[in-house]
This record gives sequence, structure tokens and C-alpha cells, in this order.
Amino acid sequence: MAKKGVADYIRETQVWKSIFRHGPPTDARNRASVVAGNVFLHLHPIKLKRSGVQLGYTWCMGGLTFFIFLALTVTGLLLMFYYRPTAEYAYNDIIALKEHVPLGIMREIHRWGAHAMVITVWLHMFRVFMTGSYKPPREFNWGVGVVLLILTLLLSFTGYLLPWDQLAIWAIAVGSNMAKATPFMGHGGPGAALAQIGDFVMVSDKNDVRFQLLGGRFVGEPALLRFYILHCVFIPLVVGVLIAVHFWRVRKDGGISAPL
Amino acid sequence: MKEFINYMADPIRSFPLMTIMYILMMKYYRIIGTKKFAVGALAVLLPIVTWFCLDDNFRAIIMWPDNIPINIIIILIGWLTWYSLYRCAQNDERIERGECPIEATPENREKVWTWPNLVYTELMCMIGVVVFLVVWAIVFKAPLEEPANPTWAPNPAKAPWYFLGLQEMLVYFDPWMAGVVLPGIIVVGLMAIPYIDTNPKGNGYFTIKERPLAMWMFMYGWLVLWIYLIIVGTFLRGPNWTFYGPFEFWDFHKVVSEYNVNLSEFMWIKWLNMPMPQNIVVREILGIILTVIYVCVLPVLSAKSKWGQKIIANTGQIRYYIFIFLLLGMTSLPIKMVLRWLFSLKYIIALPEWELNL
Amino acid sequence: MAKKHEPGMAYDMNKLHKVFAFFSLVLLMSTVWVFLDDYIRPWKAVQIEAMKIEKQKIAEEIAAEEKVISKEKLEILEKQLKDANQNVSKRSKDLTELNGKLQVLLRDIKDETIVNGRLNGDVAALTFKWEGALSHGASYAPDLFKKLKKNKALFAISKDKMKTLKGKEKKIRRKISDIKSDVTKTEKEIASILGKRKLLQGAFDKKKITPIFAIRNAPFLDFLDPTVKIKQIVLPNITDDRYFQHVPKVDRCITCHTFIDQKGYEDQPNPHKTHPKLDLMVGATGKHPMKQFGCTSCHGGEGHRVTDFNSPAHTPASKEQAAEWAKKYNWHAPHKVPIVQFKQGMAEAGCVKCHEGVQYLPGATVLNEGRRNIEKFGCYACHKIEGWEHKRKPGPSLEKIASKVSKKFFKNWVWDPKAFNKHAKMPSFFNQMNNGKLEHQVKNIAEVNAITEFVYAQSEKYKPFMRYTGGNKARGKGLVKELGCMSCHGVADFPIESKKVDAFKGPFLTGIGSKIKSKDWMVSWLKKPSHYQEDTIMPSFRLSDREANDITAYLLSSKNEKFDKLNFEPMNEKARDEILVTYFSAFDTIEVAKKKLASMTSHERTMELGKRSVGKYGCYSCHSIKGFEGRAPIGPELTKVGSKPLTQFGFGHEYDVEHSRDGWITAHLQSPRRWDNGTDRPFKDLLRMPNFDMSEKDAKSITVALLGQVSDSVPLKGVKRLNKHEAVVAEGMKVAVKFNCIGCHQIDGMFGDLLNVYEDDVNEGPPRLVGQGHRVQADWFHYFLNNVYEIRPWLKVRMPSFNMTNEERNKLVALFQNKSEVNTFEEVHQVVAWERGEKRAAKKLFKQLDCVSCHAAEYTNDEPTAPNLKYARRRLRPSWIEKWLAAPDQILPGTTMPSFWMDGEAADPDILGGDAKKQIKALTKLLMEEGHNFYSPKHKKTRSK
Amino acid sequence: MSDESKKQLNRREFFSFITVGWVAFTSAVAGLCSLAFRFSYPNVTFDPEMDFIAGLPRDYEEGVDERWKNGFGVWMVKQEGKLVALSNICTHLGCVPNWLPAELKFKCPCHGSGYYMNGINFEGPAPRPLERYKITLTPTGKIKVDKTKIYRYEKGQWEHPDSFLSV
Repeated sequence: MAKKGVADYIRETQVWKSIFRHGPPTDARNRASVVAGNVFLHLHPIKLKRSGVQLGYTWCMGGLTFFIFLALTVTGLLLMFYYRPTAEYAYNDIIALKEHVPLGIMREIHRWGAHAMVITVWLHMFRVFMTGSYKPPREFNWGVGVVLLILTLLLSFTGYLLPWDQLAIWAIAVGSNMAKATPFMGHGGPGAALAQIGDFVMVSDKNDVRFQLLGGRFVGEPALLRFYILHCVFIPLVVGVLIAVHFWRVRKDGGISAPL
Repeated sequence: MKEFINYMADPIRSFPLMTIMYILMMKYYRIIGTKKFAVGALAVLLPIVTWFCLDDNFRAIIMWPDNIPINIIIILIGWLTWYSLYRCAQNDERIERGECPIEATPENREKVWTWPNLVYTELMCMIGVVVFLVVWAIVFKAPLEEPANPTWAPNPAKAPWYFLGLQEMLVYFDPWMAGVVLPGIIVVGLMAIPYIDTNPKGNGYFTIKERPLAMWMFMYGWLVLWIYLIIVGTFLRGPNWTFYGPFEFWDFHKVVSEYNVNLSEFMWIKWLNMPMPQNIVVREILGIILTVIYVCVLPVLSAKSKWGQKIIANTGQIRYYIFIFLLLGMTSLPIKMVLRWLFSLKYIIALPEWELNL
Repeated sequence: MAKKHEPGMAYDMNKLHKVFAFFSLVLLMSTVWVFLDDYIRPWKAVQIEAMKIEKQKIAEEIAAEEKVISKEKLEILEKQLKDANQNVSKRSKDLTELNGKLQVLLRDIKDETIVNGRLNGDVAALTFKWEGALSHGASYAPDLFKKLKKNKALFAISKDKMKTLKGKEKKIRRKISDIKSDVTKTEKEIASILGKRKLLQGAFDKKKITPIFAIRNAPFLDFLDPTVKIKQIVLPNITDDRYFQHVPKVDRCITCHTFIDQKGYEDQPNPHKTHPKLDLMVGATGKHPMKQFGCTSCHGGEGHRVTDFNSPAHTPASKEQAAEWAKKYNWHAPHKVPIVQFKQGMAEAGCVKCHEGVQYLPGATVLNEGRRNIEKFGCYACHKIEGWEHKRKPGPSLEKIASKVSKKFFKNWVWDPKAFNKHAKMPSFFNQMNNGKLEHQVKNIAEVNAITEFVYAQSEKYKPFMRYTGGNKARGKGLVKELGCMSCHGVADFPIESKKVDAFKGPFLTGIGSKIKSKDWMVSWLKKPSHYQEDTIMPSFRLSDREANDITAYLLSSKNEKFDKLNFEPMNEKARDEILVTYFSAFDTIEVAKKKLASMTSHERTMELGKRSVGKYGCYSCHSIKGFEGRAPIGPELTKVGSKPLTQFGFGHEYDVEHSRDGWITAHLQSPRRWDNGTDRPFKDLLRMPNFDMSEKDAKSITVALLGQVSDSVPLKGVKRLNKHEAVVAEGMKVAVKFNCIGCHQIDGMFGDLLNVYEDDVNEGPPRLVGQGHRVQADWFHYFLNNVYEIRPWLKVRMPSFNMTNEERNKLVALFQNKSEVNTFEEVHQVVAWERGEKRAAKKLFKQLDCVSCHAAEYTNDEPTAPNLKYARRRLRPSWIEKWLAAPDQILPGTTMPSFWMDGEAADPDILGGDAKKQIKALTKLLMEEGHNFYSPKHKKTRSK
Repeated sequence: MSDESKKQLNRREFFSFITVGWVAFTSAVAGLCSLAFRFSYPNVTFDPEMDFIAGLPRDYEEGVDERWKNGFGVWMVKQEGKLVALSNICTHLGCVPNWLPAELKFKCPCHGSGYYMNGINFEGPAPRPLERYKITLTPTGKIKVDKTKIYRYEKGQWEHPDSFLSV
């Protein structure tokens, strides 16, 4: 092998070497440094138990959830090019995506991706339970996972309103009516009647949790804007942070679970 | 035949049926968790599903784009449940023989390189999921209905599919229970699992034998009370949230006889033949007493039982009471369902004056 | 688990690579698939097809143009061009020299331009500086001023120089063009001959599918500058209702309906067809240009959707079309779509939401017919429809019914009006598909008996003021035809004429002898209808006593013997009591109800049931009945029926009815009780909408009118706003429709049903009103409406005297005045100002044209066959007389009035210098001068007293 | 077959599969990225229209016609047998000059640039003449002005046949 190919030549350039600080990952040293030296890969350990690699054991659901989350972020950002969260434009913009925006299929990918993420989160949880992986030392991480599950559902739920069609507002109307029944905090819930001094009503349809959620007494334009902000900024940020915590703890709690 | 299936699909019948099937499944998981059984079940199920799909009404409901995730989840859960049982059965057999679970064999304990093993497989999973999403997006277009109209509600008005279990609960409970308390119990209960379940066994491998209580409870809540109710809410509830069999056309004018009576009305009028008391607490006294018994007395009593003593011995008092409280919360749903179907019972406690109905 | 792996490896890498390769390939394929899925759209194929069609059309046009181009002339011209070119080349030396001079000159001009520009700038700058300095009193201002002056002078010189240079340039250029003049001239001629062809050729080349075309429209590259693209019309003035907000409509229909606004594609199949009513709709010069009104504003549907054939909610007109579409385009019924398109032939429903406040729209044939039918069947009486509130009750008043018909007739009529008269407007309530059972019939009979007793008990006394003294049937028959009765009434003895007129305002005249119980009543009614019913629209024909008696004799001789023989079953008291108990027990127990019943006498019970039945069937909605004044109409409101959600229409068990709004309405109109089929409803809950025995055509036209009743609100900018004239006209038309003026008179080309009878000689029919507001003076018109007199002595048809209020008369006058957009009065000078010799000329003309041969009244003793000219002065407007004299045939085609000044030529070249205008004017003046100062002969009498 | 050659075969196989895999993967990812690229070019826009039909040539009289100035920003100038569509944007800093019929010039209010009727600048800071838009005849003989195509005097483009109409 005296002859040097172009590939070899490229590998010897300063540029290449400055980017990849290791040789081809075919031996132990390089395999270790490729994982440790890459910002994207280093959330993995360098080595892990064989069971942690097996699809039959992990079902890869956690990884897929994260990946779908990334895919949703990308498609979601692109959709923001064409979507305006106002009562005037929201519906027409969705029609635009359907009718004439090039590759408006982005919306389908986003919507089905959102459903897929709910499914993968559930199945991830199912697997974790079946393998008893929530047991010590991973109790806390299970708790983080439960919060992530709820946030995933909220992400999907807030996104459901954005097309601003009948399906959307009535699904949100049904959903938000439950908030109305929150004990003590919703005006239709038990105990709401107690929060009243004379004609000063502390929990009514214009100051209860549902009102806070919708920014009004009905699902209207303020709710659309609110849900849009929650959907695009607030919840994704929280989810992102919690995902980091979740991954960190997976590593710190001993990697992908396995029999003790 | 189709009429019989329609008839059986009504939650009144299908819910107990599901419960029985669930019990059978957990009891005979050793038989179910074999490849032979899987092949057999597939051989039986495939023609049945094909036959189901030949029906226009059935196809219409399952092919509705927003219902596709539920089809997917049904398939995945069916398969993964079997697969878990299969792994459990395998492990439990080994454990009975005194061997370690498969996951704990030295071979599987051996450490392997993340690069390329894990990274590569993850990449392929990602590619797979992208392909899946793209094809899904091409084949099924996202629904878009009429523009939002606050003055006219579509019939049925459904929440997103993952909340349809909760919406189904609304049939049996008031919104504050179905929409707030029960979901709250689910979330708290889920978070509490690691702290209640102190059984050290079954950590990191599939097994039922070594952690039967946890398995039986979780699987019931997950498969029957959550997934099954979502399926009912999606496929079997039509206009006016009326029950429609899988082969039934969603006729808007379908009328169902449904007249429910409160427990207090049963007590005062039917049993005691008395007028309803003016004092609302007195009126609902039976319901209140029963609820107090359910929430406060039952845990204490159960703690005295042999079963309770055993758990307390393992976990301690506090854990036990939290556990029993969550368990009661979970079982309140099937209890209320059965009461509704058997006695047309509306509310155990009916205090609309305080927006407090149970 | 015995597989051995490399240490530290979980998988066989070779296998993983294979799997990876497979996965990657699938990913690549799906990526390509996404692009193609996005790229392939049905409308692109349609546009390419359109291109081909257009290309072929242009090719045909080129061929046609080529035929027009004269080859010989072209050859000659080309030869000329050649010669001219040779001539030019002969003088090429001169040309070169001139061009050289021009170049030098251009250089100088450029040079001077620079100088000029600089000086210009300097002057401007210095001016500014100097003015500033001056106003601030700076000491250097005079210096600056000097400098400025100097620059200005220079600038003037430069300008002058420039002008000289430019002049020179012009001269040289003219010289050059002179040399070339023959060439340019011939070239221009050739170009003018070939110009059109060249343009067409260019257009033709654009329609070719070239590689460039393919690249421009290739997947992924089609963002650069595609030619195949979605075309849209944005309509800021017409909106889509998004409930929270209205948003401008966007119609993209023209993406596929490429030639909808272009002439010449009438024969193409859809979607390439031209709009069939291009001059009214879509066309750029019509009233509804596409750019302003779009498509879905009228047609409905989802105009912004172009994904496939289904997405705009195309709606097939028939089952056959639906099947065809399903086959061709994979069509399926629109689902969860806000607005579905109107079917073909129903698009006129779309007119309603913008054209408010008028009943009849010129051009909207089906809609007008539908609205006429709504009026005919009186739908508006039971169902509130906004905009129809002013209409009178369609049925006759029952307040004095006892004096008019017998109880027996009343009962039999109510039971089955069609048995008496197949043209009866009164619909059938009983013996229908949902109440034909014996148990229902017994109760229905009890109800009819009770209604009769109740209505008769409520009836006021009435005594005819005239006595019948016998008459001549044959004469009566003649009068019925001649007078114009048929503009409102069909007559059994004149079936052909009745059919032609299709009148509906009054009852069909058949079997009147079996209906009217008193001859005196009949003759009184004919003589003065308002004596019996004050607010009747039946006018008085100013009949003589003999005429009234003759007509009475004729009408009463018509009997329906079969109907006469019918006997109505008497009241079944048990059934009556049973019904009353169900009424009473609505909010009470049966026991209490029975007690209440027991406390009533038999008469009271009958009255109670009668009153309740009148309420139940809504008789009061169409007929005035004492005791029901001010009750709300019985039927549901139809103002917004076109937007009622489909789920709110009860289709019952009628599965063969098309599941659409129009399907339901049409089916309902034809058979309103059908929704009770297959149900078991109690007697009191049976559907009550009566059966009108409507033909499918009538039902469909009403459907169109009702479908237009939508809740969509069109912004003010988008709706048709009536201008001040149109608003008055619309208001006046309400009166004209109420009194059925339009039954006789054609108004500016519309209406005039009675004229159909006079097809052979329109002059025998009621006068056609063309520009009537311009024709007559407003004050005369108002007088005339109140004091009708004979104007046209030859007419047998008679203008009746209507029982109008003063307000109604005013509205009618205003209607015509505003329709013609003229002032209320046109000045008639008391003393006509004659020019010299004019009067004599006028008299000469009058004599020469022999006006009095027809307009004989008050001139000769002959029988006049034309209006009395003496009354023209107060009746007609001078400007109209002039217009009329100039061309009577143009105003009223087929009139007997001769055109003396055909095509502006003088009637007599010797009079007034043969100037037609002057002659007409003179004659008009004569008429004005000689006319009486009275509205009518009667007016003259009263005034002279 | 010797072990060595077997290994080589494997090696070749290995390389071919991994190459196919990575080539396909890379191109697919490139495809997906171009998906996002194409996504950002809308097919339909709601911008004001860039071309318009300006009636028949005979509708215009000699001189400057301002009827399209407000709607489309175009002066129609007919002079010496040529009809041109002149942009109303000053070439200096983009203000809108005024047409002064008395002085027969366009004068920009911002910095005083002046143009002759034919659009050529003669005073003020304007660096070059006003621009002409593409003007053509439709097959039906109407004038079509297309603002997407610009002709500039200083580039000699005013000789272009689409920059004027001979009338």
C-alpha cells in the first residue's frame, strides 16, 4: 500500500486534521476518541453493555423520541415562514401550505411527527417500566421522564389549535373546558363558589385558570396567540432543558439500564 | 355477525371483556409469550382484520387521517406487549431454572464500543423514522376542516386522540374528576412509582414473576384504562358521543336511551320512599359516607389484612398508604363504570350546588 | 446466544453496512418521492392542455390571417423595397458624408451639454448663495450677484448654442431620413400588413414546449421563473367569512379554467370553455369583471383550492354527472367544506347576497322565476323572508266570508281545493301521505268542520250594494277576455290564453257559479271590489251596470257539478273532544283536561277546536281572520336558509333524496310531508306544511331563490348599492308588483304577461311602457292613476281604477320618473315662443301629414283611432314628443304611428328648409299651444264648473 | 479459496456496500436540505402586480400621461412617434419626482434632480436618466407594461425594441 490515494492526501491536510483529531475509528483508541471528542456523540459513553445496544432491549424509543423532537423543531421552524397566528390569516396560511406552498408537505410531516412523538414517548415509558429501569438509582430520571411526557402532550395539544379550523378550536374548547372544572381554580369546579366575598367573585369565567390559559373567556384570537407562543417558544425551551437533564442523568445513573 | 360485533363492542360489554382478556393474558403469559402463539394469533388475526376492513363504515373510521396514529399505536402495542411477555416468559423460565436473566448473561454484560455499534444503529433508526414519517405524510394528508366557527360546533367535537381516554372518562365522571383529579392521580402515580415499588428485583430485565403486583397494576392501567379507552373514544364514539359499533354508520340522528339516577335519589325515593331532604349534606349523606369509607376506611382495613401486612412489612406504612390511595383512585374508574352500566347510577355524591359531583 | 463476535462489537459490521445501504437507498427514494409528490399536480396537466389548445387556435388564426394577406401586394411592396434600397445604396456616398457630419455634430452637442449642465448647476448654486447672502445682508452679495449675472449670460449663450446645434442635428437627420424615406415607408407598409401575423407568430412560439420551457418548469428549478403556475384573483371587496374575521377572497379557479374570460373558446370542453355569459359576467367590459368579482362570489365553492378536482368543492348537477366525474376525476361528495359550489344552473342563487332590495334582477332568469313562484305560492306568508315583509297576504280575507260562499263549499274547498279547481293556489292540507289513515281523517274532518264554524262565527255581516238584474252570458264572456281580466285571472274558457299569460294574482275563473252563493254579491264585487274588502288589489274596471251584470251572468254560469254533489261529513264530536283533550293535556293531566272539556258546551268546544286548528294549520298566515291579527307566521324563517348546516335538515328516512341543501328543499317543496314516512308520530305532531302540487321546475326555481338566502355578509364595498334612482325604482316596483301593473304593462322590455295574448297585434294589447317617466308629466301621471280615463280609443282592454293610497300612487310615479332619470316636471311654456314663420310651417306640416286622420278627436267628427292630441299638452313632455316624432318605431316597435322623419330626413323638404329637427320642434310647439290646460276631459268638466 | 482472498473479497464487498450507503445517505440528506431550500421560495405571492394592461395605443396623446402613476408608478410618455413607459423613481435616491407640465420637466422634490420629458437627467444630483419599463403589444393590440424588465439609457438599452412602442 505504498500508493497514496486522494483520500489519504486529504486526511493529511491541516484542515482535516483540525476537524478530526483522531484517525479512522477502527481501533480502540480512535473509537474512544471519536465518541469523546464529538460534541454530538459525547453524550454517549465510550463503551456500553451489549444489552444497551440491542434493539430488542431498548426498542430505541427514547432515541427516536429525541430525534423526532429535532425533526419537529426543524419542520416547525420552516413552517413559521408561512404561518401567521392571527384569526385573519391562520386558516388561510394552512390552506396555502396545502394548496400552493412548495413542499407544503412540511405540515404533514410536522403533524404526523407530533403524533409519532407522542407514540414513541409512551412506548419508551412502557419499555422502561417493563424492564424495571425506573428502579434505583434511576428514580429521579423517571420523574423527569414523566414531566417530559406531560410536556410532549402539551406541545401536541397547543399545536392542535394552530390550523384554526373547526377540528382545532373545538378540540381545544373541549380540552380547555376541563380546566374550567379545576377544583377551587376553575369557575365550574368544586369549591369555586367558596372564593367569593359579597359580589367580589374571585373565581369566575373571567379570572379563572381557563381564562388564563385562553386569554379570554372563549377560544379566540388571544388563545391562538398564546398557544402559538407556548407551542413554539415556551414549551420547546423547557423540553430542551429537561431533555438535557434526562440525558445527563442517564449517563450519571449508570447508562442504559441493565441488570445490576 | 357484524351486528354481533357491533353489539359486543359497546363498552358495557367490551370493557368487562377486555378486563377478562387482560387477566387471561397475564395469567397465561407463559403460553402467550411464545413464538408459536404469536404465529397462531397472527394467522387468526390477519384474516379477521382483512374482513373488518372490507366494511365501508369500518374503513371510513380507521382511514380517517387523524386516526392513523391510533392504528399505528394499536399495532405497535399489540406487538410490543407480546414481545415483552415473550421476554418475560423467557427470563422467568430461566429464573425458575436458577439461571440469570438473559440480560444478565456475561455475554450481554460485556461492554461493546459505542462507535460503531450504537451510533450506527441509532443512525439507521433515524433514517427509518424519517422514511416512515415522509411516507406517512405523502400517503395521508393532514386534515383541515371548515374555518373555526365559534357559533357552530361540529358533531362529534373530539379532543386530540391522546386525550380521548380522558374524554371517555367524562361520560362517567364530572369534568373536575375526569379532567383534573384523575389525570392528576395518573401523573402523581407515575412519578411515585419508583418510590413505592421498593422491590429490588426486576431492575434492568423483563420479568413478571419477580414483580407481579407492579406488572399487574401498571399493565391494567396502561392497556385497559388508557389505551382501550382511547380506542373506544376514537373509533366507537360518534356524534353526540353516542356509541357506534365498528361497522355502524355514523347516523347523526341515532338516539340512545340513557336515563341516569343519583345515588341519593335511589336512597331517599326508591328505598326509603321519603321526600328529598332540604339539607344538601343530609341528602347526599349515603354517598358521602360511602366515599369516606372508600377513601379513608378501606385503606386502613386493607392494611390490617394479610396482604396489606405483607406489603407494609416490605415497604413501610407511608408507602403503603400512598400506594393504596393511588390504587383506589385507579379502580374508581372501573367501579364507576360498572355502577353506571348495572344501575344507571349517575352520581354517588350529587352536589351540583357546589359543582361537586362524584 | 452462541454467536461469536469480535470483542467489543455487538454486530457483524458487514451486515450493518448492508442494512445501512438499504436504509439509505430507501431514504433517497422517499426524498425523490416527496419532490415528485409535491411537483405533480393535476392543474399543471390542465395548463399544458390549455397551451396546446391555444397553440392550435393561434395556428388557425395564423392560417386565416395568411389568407387575408394579399400575396400580390406583398410582392409588389417587396419589389418596391428592393428598388428603394437600391436607390439608397446609389446614394451611399451622400449618406456616409451625412453620417460623418452627424457624428461630429453629436460630439459637439455632447460637449455643449457638459458646458450647459455645469453652467446650469453653477447658476442654481450661485442663485442660492446670492439669495442667502442678500437676505442676511452679507457684504459679498454684490460680488456674488455680479458673478451670477456673468454665469447667467454664459448660460444663455450656451443654451443658444445648444439650440443651434440641435437645429443642425435635426436638419441632417431629416436629410438622412429623406434619402431613406422610400425604404422606411415601404417597410412600414409591409409591417402593417404582416404586423398581426407577426404578433400571432410570436404568441405561437411562446406556446411551444421547448427545452427552456421544460427547464423553467422542472421540479426544484420551478422557483426561478415558471410559466406553468397557479393564477389567482385577490378580491379585497368580497370576503370569505372566517367567523372571527372576514378575509379577502382569493380565487384560483383560473388556474384551470384558463380561457374563462376570453372569447373564442366557447366550443372547448370544460375546463377550457369560455364563460357562457361573458358580457354580463367575467368579461372585462361587463358588469361583473373577473378581476373585481372573482368566481366563487357567485358560484360558491372553495376558490382558493387547486389541489385536485375535489378540493374546490365542484358539485355535479345530476347523478349522471356525478358518476361521470367520479369516473373521470375520482370525484366524491365534498366533506367538511365551508361552502359547496352551487350546481350548474343554480349559480343565480349567488346574486342574492349582493343584490338586496329588489325582487327581479334583469338577466337572472331562474332566480326571477323562483321569486315569482315564491310570490305565486305565497311562501313568504308562512315563512318570514327578510325583504318580503311588505307583501300582502296571498289569500283572500275571510273577515266577511259568510256573505260570499256557503259553509258546504267552504268545507269541501278546505278539504281538497284542487278537487274544485285544479289551478287552485290554495294548497292541500288534508288527505296527504302522512294523514291519509282513517283515524287521522276522522280527526281532520272534525278540524275542518270546526274551522268552518269558527271562521263563519267570526265573519262580519256584509250586504251587497247592488242587485243582479240579469245579463248576457256571451257578452260577459267577451268582456272577460277583452277587458284584461286575464292579466290576473286564468279563465277556463280561454285555456290557451290563460296558459300564455300564466297569471296568478287572482283566482282561476272556473266553477264560480258553484262557489259564489249570491248573485248580488258577485255583481257588487265586480262593480266595486273595495266595497267588500277595503284593501283588495282587485281594481274597478269602471263597468257599466250592464257590463257588470253580463259578466256576472257569464261567471256564475260556470259550475263545477261534481264538486256541487260533494257532501261534507258532519262533525264527529268524539273526534273533536279527543283532539281537544290532547290540546288541554299538553301541560296538564288528562283528568284535568277532561274536566275542562266537560265544563264547555258543544258550541264552545267547536269554537275552541276551530280557533286552535286555524292556529295549528296557520290559516291566518295567508288569510285575514278576525282574532288572529298580529300573530307571527307559522313557518320557520327562511332568510338564511341557504346557510343552514346540512345536519339541521331532517331527511327522515327518505334515502333517495339527494343529501344536499338543494336536494332537500326541492324534495320538500314537491312533497312536504314525505319526511313523516316510516315514522310513527302522534296526530298532533304530524308535519303540517301543505302540498302545493308543485312541478319539479317550479320547485327547482324556488330552490334557487332560497339557496341564495345566505348568511354571508358581503362588505359594503362589494355589494350592489342602489343609487338614488335605483332605490326609488325598487320601492316603486313593490307597488307595481302588488297591484300587478306588470301583469299588463311591459316596462322597458320586462314583464307584461298579458301581451302574450296579443302576439298578433301588440297594439291591441296594454300599452308598453318604454321610458314612461320621460314620456309623461309627473303631475298628470299622478292625476291619471287616481282618475283613469280612456286615452287610446281603439283599445278594448281597459286600464282599471286601482284602489291605491296616495303614497302608493306617488311611489309609482317616482318609479318611472327615476327609471328614466328625469326631473319631476318639464316646463311647458304657457305662450309658446315661436320663431319667425315657424308657426305657419307647423300648421302646414300638421295638415300635410294629416295628423287628424287618426288623432281625430276634437278636430274632425271621425272616429278617432289615436290619442286625443288636445290633451298631450298636460300629459306628455315636449322633449319626449320630439323624440317620439323622430322615431316612434324605435321606441315602440310595431306601433301604428308612422315614422315621418325616417333616418333624420325631413318630412317635407320645402318646409323650414327641410330641417327635420326644426320641423319636429315646430310641430311639438304647435301641440303645446293648441292643447287644453286640463289633465283629462273629466278634469275639464270639473274645472270648468 | 484461501483465507486471504476471502478476506479481500469481503473487503471489496464491505467497501461497495458502505460506499453505496454513504453516497445514498449523503445525497438523501442533500435532498432533504434542498427541500428546505425550495420550501422558502413561495409559488404564489400576494405582491402588487408587476405587469398591467395599459389600454390601447390610441388612448394616449402626445406628452406625459399620468394615469398609471399612482397605481403602478409609471408615466406613459408619447413623443416623436414613440410611446414609452417611464419609471417614476428618481435615479438619485429613489424619491418620486413630479411632472411639471409648464416647464416640461420632471422635478424631484427631494434633491432637485430634473429630467427632460424623455427621462434624461439634466440638473441636480441624479446620476442617470429615468428607467424605462418593457412595453409591448398583446395579440389583441393592447399595451402591456411589464415592470420586471428595465431598460437603461446609459447602457444603450433604449434602442431595444421592447423599450418603446412605435406609434
